[in-house]
Amino acid sequence: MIMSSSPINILITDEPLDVTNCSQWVMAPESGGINVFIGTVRNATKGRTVLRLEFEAYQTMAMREMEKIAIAAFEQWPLQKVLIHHRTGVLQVGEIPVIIAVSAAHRDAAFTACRYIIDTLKQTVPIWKKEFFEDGEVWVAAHP
Amino acid sequence: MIMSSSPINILITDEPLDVTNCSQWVMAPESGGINVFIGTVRNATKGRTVLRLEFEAYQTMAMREMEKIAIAAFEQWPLQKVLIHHRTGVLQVGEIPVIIAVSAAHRDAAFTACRYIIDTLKQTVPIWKKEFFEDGEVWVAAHP
Amino acid sequence: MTITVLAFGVAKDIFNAPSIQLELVNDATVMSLKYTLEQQYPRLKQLSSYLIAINNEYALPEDYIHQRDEVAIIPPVSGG
Amino acid sequence: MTITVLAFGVAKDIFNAPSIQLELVNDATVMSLKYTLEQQYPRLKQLSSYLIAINNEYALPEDYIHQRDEVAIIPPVSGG
Repeated sequence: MIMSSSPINILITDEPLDVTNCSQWVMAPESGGINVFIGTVRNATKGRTVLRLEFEAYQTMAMREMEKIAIAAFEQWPLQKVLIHHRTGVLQVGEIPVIIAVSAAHRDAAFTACRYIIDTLKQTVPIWKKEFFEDGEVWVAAHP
Repeated sequence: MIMSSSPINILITDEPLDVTNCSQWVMAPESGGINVFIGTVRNATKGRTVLRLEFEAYQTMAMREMEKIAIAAFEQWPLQKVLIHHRTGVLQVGEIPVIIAVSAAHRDAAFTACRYIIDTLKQTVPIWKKEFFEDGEVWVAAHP
Repeated sequence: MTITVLAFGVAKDIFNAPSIQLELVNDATVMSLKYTLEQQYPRLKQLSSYLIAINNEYALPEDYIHQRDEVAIIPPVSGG
Repeated sequence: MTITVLAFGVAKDIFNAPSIQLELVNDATVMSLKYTLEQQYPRLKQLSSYLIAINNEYALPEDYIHQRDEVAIIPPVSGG
């Protein structure tokens, strides 16, 4: 994690993520709006029951890619603080793999940047998700 | 507040709002994404230092208008749960006047609906904000 | 008929009260209510705009006001 | 030269190991690395796509690989 004096807070951990900590970290007296995206493990995908997920990260590179995304967001919108936390390991239905929190003076920047960050994270950050079903398991997006 | 078996949770209160409670309330096993908007009291507006804010609501009508917005969101996007909490009374810089939380199977609906709800709330819900400056106070948007 | 008009935000300051009593003809419209209000409280005309709510719903200028309706003056909202 | 290739996700399953050793000519390109990998692990060709990272950065097909670089195979990501 980057020091809290930085406006960027990046974390990859196998511990549960904390929504309260994340939203409090991005709060600032100059901020009027905070947008938070919380990913949660869904109980089904394409109609199949999901039992649990497992997330694996290429830790060093994933941290760098997440930091790049945060910096790119600061370059595009007037933001106060950006937080990106991702969990690894086995997660049950309802648990939280990812939290993104963005504060800004105005809500438009907070919403737009938060959406940009999760969309870009899903495209570029080297983290992989395995879905466990009753009759097998599969690495998501691996095969056509 | 509407019963928790409802997918809609509306509240106007003079007690502090609770981000954790709000985000937990919208979580559902069928949800993959939660978007939360947290309004916070900013320390300045148009370059003037803000000391504190005061929010006043036409309580009965504001509850109805907030519920209308939640229902309209459900009609437009595939959502799981919608929560709209608004605080009234005197708020200091950094405190939270509004929390909106939306859960959905997919993040696109959660983001879009959350944005729609805060934008519409600011246009239609009978709640008024007074800004306190060092040299006076003003009801926001009252005069051209 | 006498109706009570609830006031919020800047309208409460203009009335110097959270509500006022107003004498109207039976089945007056929202338009005539606004005209009567502005005669008695000219500062209302300085608002950027304001609406009337009847029974917790935004009303149109041509809507009628009845004896026991809950009537409220809604200055430009600024919640959120 | 001998390089170590780190593997993640489905690539780890294909290698049946979190990393493998690979013999490459000096200053091989990413393109030639992928060719060599696919000769030894034909199942890689069944992936919808995969990229190579050198020293924690996505590499282009024409980039060179040097002796002590940290090389990793990056199957389609699915975090978030």
